Amino acid sequence: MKKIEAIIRKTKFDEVKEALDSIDIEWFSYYEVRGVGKARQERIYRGVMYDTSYIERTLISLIVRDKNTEKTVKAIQQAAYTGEIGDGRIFIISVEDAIRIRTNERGDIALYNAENEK
Amino acid sequence: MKKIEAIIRKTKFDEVKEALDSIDIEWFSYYEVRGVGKARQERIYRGVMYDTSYIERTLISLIVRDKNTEKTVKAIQQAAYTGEIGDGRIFIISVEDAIRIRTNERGDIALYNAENEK
Amino acid sequence: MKKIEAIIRKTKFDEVKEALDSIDIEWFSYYEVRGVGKARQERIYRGVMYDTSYIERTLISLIVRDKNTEKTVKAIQQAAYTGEIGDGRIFIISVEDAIRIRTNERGDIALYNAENEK
Amino acid sequence: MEETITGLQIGLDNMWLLIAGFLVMFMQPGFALVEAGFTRSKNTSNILMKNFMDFAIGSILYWVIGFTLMYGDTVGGFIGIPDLFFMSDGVGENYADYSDLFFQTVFCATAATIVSGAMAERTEFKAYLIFTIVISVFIYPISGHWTWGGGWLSELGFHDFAGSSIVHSVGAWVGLAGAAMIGPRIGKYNKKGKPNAIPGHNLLLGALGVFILWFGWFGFNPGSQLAASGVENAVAIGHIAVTTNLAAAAGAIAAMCVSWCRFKRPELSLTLNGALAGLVAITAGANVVDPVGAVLIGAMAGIILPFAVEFFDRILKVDDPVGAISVHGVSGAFGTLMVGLFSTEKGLFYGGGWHQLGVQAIGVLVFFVWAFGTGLLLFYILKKAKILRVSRRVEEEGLDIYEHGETAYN
Amino acid sequence: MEETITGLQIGLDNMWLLIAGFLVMFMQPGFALVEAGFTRSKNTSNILMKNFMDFAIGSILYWVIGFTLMYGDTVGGFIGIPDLFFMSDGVGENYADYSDLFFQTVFCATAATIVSGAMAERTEFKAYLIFTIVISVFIYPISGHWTWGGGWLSELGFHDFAGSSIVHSVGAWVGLAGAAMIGPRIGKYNKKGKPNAIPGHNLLLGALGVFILWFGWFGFNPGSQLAASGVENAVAIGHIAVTTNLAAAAGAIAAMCVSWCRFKRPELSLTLNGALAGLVAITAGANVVDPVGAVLIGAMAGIILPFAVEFFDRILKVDDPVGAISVHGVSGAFGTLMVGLFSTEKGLFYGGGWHQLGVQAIGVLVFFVWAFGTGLLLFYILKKAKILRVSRRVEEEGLDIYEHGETAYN
Amino acid sequence: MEETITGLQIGLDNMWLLIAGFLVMFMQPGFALVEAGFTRSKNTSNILMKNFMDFAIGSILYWVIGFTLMYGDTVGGFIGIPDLFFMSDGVGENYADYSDLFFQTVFCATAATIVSGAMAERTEFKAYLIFTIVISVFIYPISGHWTWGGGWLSELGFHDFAGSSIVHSVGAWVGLAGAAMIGPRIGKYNKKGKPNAIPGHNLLLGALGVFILWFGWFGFNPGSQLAASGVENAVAIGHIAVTTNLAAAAGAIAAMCVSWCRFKRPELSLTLNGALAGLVAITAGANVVDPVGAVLIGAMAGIILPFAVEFFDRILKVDDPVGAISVHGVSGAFGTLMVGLFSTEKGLFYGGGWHQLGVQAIGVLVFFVWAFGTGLLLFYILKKAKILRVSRRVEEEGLDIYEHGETAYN
Ligand SMILES: Nc1ncnc2c1ncn2[C@@H]1O[C@H](COP(=O)(O)OP(=O)(O)O)[C@@H](O)[C@H]1O
Ligand SMILES: Nc1ncnc2c1ncn2[C@@H]1O[C@H](COP(=O)(O)OP(=O)(O)O)[C@@H](O)[C@H]1O
Ligand SMILES: Nc1ncnc2c1ncn2[C@@H]1O[C@H](COP(=O)(O)OP(=O)(O)O)[C@@H](O)[C@H]1O
Repeated sequence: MKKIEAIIRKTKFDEVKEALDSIDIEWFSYYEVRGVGKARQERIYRGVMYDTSYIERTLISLIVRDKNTEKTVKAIQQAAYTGEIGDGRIFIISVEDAIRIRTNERGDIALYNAENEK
Repeated sequence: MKKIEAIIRKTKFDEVKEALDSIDIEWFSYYEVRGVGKARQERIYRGVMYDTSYIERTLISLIVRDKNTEKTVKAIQQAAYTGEIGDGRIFIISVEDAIRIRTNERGDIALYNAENEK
Repeated sequence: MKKIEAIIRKTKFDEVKEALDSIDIEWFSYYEVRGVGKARQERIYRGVMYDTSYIERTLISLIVRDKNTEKTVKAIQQAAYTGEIGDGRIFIISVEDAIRIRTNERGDIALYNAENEK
Repeated sequence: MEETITGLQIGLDNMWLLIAGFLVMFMQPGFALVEAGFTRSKNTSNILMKNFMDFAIGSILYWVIGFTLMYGDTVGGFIGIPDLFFMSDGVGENYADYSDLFFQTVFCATAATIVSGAMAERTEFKAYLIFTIVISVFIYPISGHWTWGGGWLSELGFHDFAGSSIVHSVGAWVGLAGAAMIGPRIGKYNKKGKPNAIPGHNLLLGALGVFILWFGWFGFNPGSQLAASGVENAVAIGHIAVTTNLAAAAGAIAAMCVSWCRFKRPELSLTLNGALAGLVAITAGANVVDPVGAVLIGAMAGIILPFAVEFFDRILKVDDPVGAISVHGVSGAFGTLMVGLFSTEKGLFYGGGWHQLGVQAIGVLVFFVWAFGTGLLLFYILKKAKILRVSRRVEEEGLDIYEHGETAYN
Repeated sequence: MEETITGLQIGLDNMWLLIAGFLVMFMQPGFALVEAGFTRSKNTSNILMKNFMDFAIGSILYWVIGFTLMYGDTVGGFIGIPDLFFMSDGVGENYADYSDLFFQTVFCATAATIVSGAMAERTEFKAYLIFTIVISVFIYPISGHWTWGGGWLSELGFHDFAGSSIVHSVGAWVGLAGAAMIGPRIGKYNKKGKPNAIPGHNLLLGALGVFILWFGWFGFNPGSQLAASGVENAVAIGHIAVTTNLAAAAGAIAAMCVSWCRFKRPELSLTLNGALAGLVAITAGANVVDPVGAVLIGAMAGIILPFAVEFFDRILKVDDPVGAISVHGVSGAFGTLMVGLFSTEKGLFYGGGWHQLGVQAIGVLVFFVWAFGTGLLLFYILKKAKILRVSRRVEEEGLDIYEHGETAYN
Repeated sequence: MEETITGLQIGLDNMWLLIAGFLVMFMQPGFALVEAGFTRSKNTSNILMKNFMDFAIGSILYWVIGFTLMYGDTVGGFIGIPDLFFMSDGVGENYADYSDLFFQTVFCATAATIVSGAMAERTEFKAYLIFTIVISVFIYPISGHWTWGGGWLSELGFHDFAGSSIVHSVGAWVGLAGAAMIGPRIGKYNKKGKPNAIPGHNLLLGALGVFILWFGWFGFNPGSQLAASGVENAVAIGHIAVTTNLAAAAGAIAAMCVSWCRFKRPELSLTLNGALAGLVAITAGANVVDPVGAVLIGAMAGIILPFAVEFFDRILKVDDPVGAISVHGVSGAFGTLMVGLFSTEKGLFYGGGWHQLGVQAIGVLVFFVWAFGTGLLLFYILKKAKILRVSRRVEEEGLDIYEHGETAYN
């Protein structure tokens, strides 16, 4: 099992979601993070100009079976792509085990319906 | 050391917290995530009905020593259980090292008081 | 590649950011988490005193190349340090792969400009 | 010319009544903000909906029947003869009949809205609609008739100038019956029966609401003079504005001091409630107490408030999310009694003897028995009909999603 | 003494007009809150800025030229002779000229602000400034002259007491032209053309806004009587306050019932819109319909509203984020027509025959053609000049950051 | 009959004064929202608490002593003879004594509340209570006596109609002393002394606050005419309403243009401050300048504002989180001076010569010296007593938790 952590543009979220849907990845979690980096936004406040040091981004966290890792990464990468600076990154981390709370199933099987297949 | 990531119902948080407390796991972090999946909620807005594509959930993130992994998982699984669709999942990820900022201790010892024992 | 997860005091964020900047770590993500633990804050509400069971903290998530791990940890530890209870913890998790969405580069190279060096 | 002058006097008084009525109407968002601010964000749509509907339904029903039930020709001092769908382009001595209807309507809506605060976060929306109807056409107009309608209590000499008891206590005692009947919110009491704090989600909005109420109260109290022309009325409404303001200020300061002494910190939520307690308490006697009396009444109301809140919370274990019972019920009753002590005309402290105090006590009791009694009956029926309380799941996940399909914050 | 009495009468009427004007001015934050609450948080600064600027610019320009264009001596019933930078310490029969200017100014600002709601979340700030100017100095004053300025429509006997058509519809039809021309927000319609819900970010603030508007409407309608002295005026403004309140209440209840029937849940956002629909609808006839008529007009407006919203959303596919077109346009036109039926003097239902209804229909049509026509032209030019709509990126990431450099929430 | 007519006139003027007073009272939530919105969420409870307490304490103390100190029989033009616990059911020529007390009370509270804005986010709550007391019973009533109390400045012919200097500047100069003495917030200046932006947490609420203030200002300025009956007063208050509104509008537009030129973007926070600057500036001369003068004064105030903000921020390095010093102090002084130029009676531009300008300049100076001087002394003592500023930790983690034990948002 792999955990895929994708930090993407907020505005690309809907497209990524659709892309995941179309490869039968229907389960994932996401939350807002702030990305610090070179991409900045100029702001003003009561006459003081400043750069935000951060940009709001969406982090998608998703655990998939090993065999689905590549296609998931590819789907996200393509959907989140704009070509401009600030498209974000995807990280892959190894997961040891998964438990589905409702059934107490463990291992790959806990992800099955998460990927909607046998 | 293992990182346990449990995605649970928001309404089950208090019970899970108590369960962890009762097995002497007194340190953890949590935050709100949005879970995309099959469980949906019907909403209306100014006459347009729609399904929320997400449900708000709580993600508990918790690093424990290896020997405590199983009992922690069990405690969470039992406390977060309702039997209805949408109970959530628990993931286990291996952690290489831990540092306690205040003492600069590293390794298992950095988690000791986190698990309140010798 | 390692993922460094540092849970620090909210008020120390600016200093940690500067410290990371000074060792050329210019890319990271962060978000607010709530830390449950021994450190509590006393509150009152309409005449009922209570302890918050949580304290708001900032979680910094940062993926670095292996060789930069130690210096990053050190920088965070020093900048986030106050010596009082509640300074937080740093966790290190192994990362298998990284993809930069804009270029589709993989591996260490996807982190390069993230660490601003050749 | 005589006529022109009468026209001017009526014009003036009528305008005063209407403007005061507008201010009282504006208390509705004040109540809505206080309630929404002092509860959790998952129930905000529900609370707004309730506040909207009690004003809307109250406005219609009070016009349909409530108004004449309260102010119609009396039947033995107990009830007015109702006259459906009030319509009259007539004019009284001081103001148009429609202005009167409008002014009384917004008072009725105030009583109804108080109830909802005490029962927030767990009541079914349907039940809420039903009890709003009952209050608007039955509970409030009838006891209102006993006093303002010229009924038996007013015959006794009972003095409740702008409605400490008639409006505020009535609402609160119905709310007490409701909150007791429906039981506490899930999680309010731990296994040992100790109350937990369930902090409101937005005290800023709560504070804005209290400021709006304070502002609106200048319609509520000075407006209840029902006239502004002539030296006497001019002095009276100035007097009432001052006593109202001083009592509110004293209530806020006193409640702050209590919280500072007891909890070592000046607490915002109690201070806000303290200002309201002062306002409610002065309402009965605003025109007959002097500024010193007003400050004392306000301050005492502010001191009593935290203890009242605790009493209901810890001893009676009645869960009142916004403190409506203490603020409107206890303070209302207290303020009504204080008229017996501080009235510069008939109060005990001003040499007026015990009589007025006795009458006030009777009034307080009567309103409690009436409102709490009818309230209990009403909520008992709703409970038996199983439409009083939402299911566990709805309560836990929030009324907004299940009852209204709409969350307030997106 | 004669003189003193005249002084009193003018003092009274003048004061009424000013206070009513203050209340109408206070509708501005009401509009701002409704708009901001019903849209997404990334555009909040932009919406506030727009609302601020339309009031500021409108205030200046209406003084510079709009006022005299609307109320100056008529040129054939079509336009007033303008007189730049209005200045007059004179006094009319009831009030000072400056009070008149002030009262009319706040009405003009209302019309301008309605447009912005319909075009929210995608319009360039510059374009917004331009059309605010055009509305304040051209569209609103001219059609206003036809009626309130004593022009040809008023000659016909067209009755629009406080501006259901003159103010609200005009704003809404210009908004309709704008919303149609600018196109829907990105993501509003899916590939199959089905509308998606884009929920507002803070319904609590939306509800507060509606309450404020409801409150301000007591300046808008009763104030439009333009006098408060004398029995007749006293009765009139009391009457108007009652009809206004009842129609709003009925609108809210009706819209809630519709949403309950159709979606199985009483919906907050529709209920809020329903109250506004009732208010807009009663505005034309508040002084000539009786309470029963008011309740019926309000209720029908509340029933029509959800269907109007759907009609624009699904059939015409005009994306109106806050429902301004339905609330102000459809309800305004509907309310104007209803005068022909429910006017107790000349309405069809009260034996007045078909004449008034015909005149009202003409008026409704005239305002539609005028406002929608000039609006189309205006927005067509802005579109060709490529300053109507922000770029895709700005719209996606929010107007606050790119247009104003400032987010509302930090 | 003579008497009835007097009664009507008093009734009318008295009512006007009270309603104006209510509107001024309603400025309190306006101030609270502006302050809370322009600061960080961790200090929101503290700010609300401060605003509540300054109104409550001010209300009580101004009644106890401040009122008579300001308006009592003069001692050499410098101070009124105080008369504790003001109580009088008398009536003056136009209004009841209590109405007068009420109206003056809400003005006093305005002065006190301005100070808190300049010192927000780092002042101990105790210190805040102390300086509220000192301002309400000492600083404001004494300098107020010099002008409105009939003291020496008014003898000189100093014109400050509704308090640009007397109320606003006084509050702001005390605030300047306080902000200078307490030092900037942690993180406001970087190591090189360059100011950082610390954006307010909720500009929507800030904007709502500004709208409320704008609304309340129609009580502040027109109400200061202190009468509404008779043609003369009717014209005057209409005039004042118009000049007030135009100046505010011009201030908002001017500030927007400045920010657009300098930062390439029309900025909300500056625009909001610009409207307030226009309002403060017109307050001194609202009754003696004509609409053109009002627009010019407002516009200039709006232009000066951003530079004033920068001056304090960058040059003097005084950290004023909400811009209170610029908005109330600089604009107030500026507006007071402008009376010398734009007064249609005595202004330089209208052929009145230099005299009035000179007197205005003296007044501006006197108020600066008095308020800044006493302010410095006051805050010096508080600083030495070590109760002025909270500890580093409290400031960093937020005053809400440590000072009040209660966060605003949960
Ligand atoms: N090493 C990293 N650790 C954590 N987050 C990162 C890292 N590198 C990038 N990010 C996240 O990704 C976002 C930026 O992607 P970015 O580097 O701007 O894209 P691009 O590759 O197009 O330059 C940042 O805002 C940050 O949130
Ligand atoms: N593979 C996954 N990766 C990330 N989050 C997941 C994954 N599977 C489930 N979740 C999270 O868990 C929640 C759903 O659990 P769910 O599958 O509904 O429980 P059940 O097993 O009872 O069907 C989702 O809302 C999502 O937040
Ligand atoms: N084992 C853990 N798993 C997850 N989060 C933890 C863990 N231990 C500590 N934390 C986080 O770190 C914060 C506390 O650090 P803390 O233990 O108080 O510092 P100290 O070492 O100075 O006592 C907690 O609030 C929690 O958010």
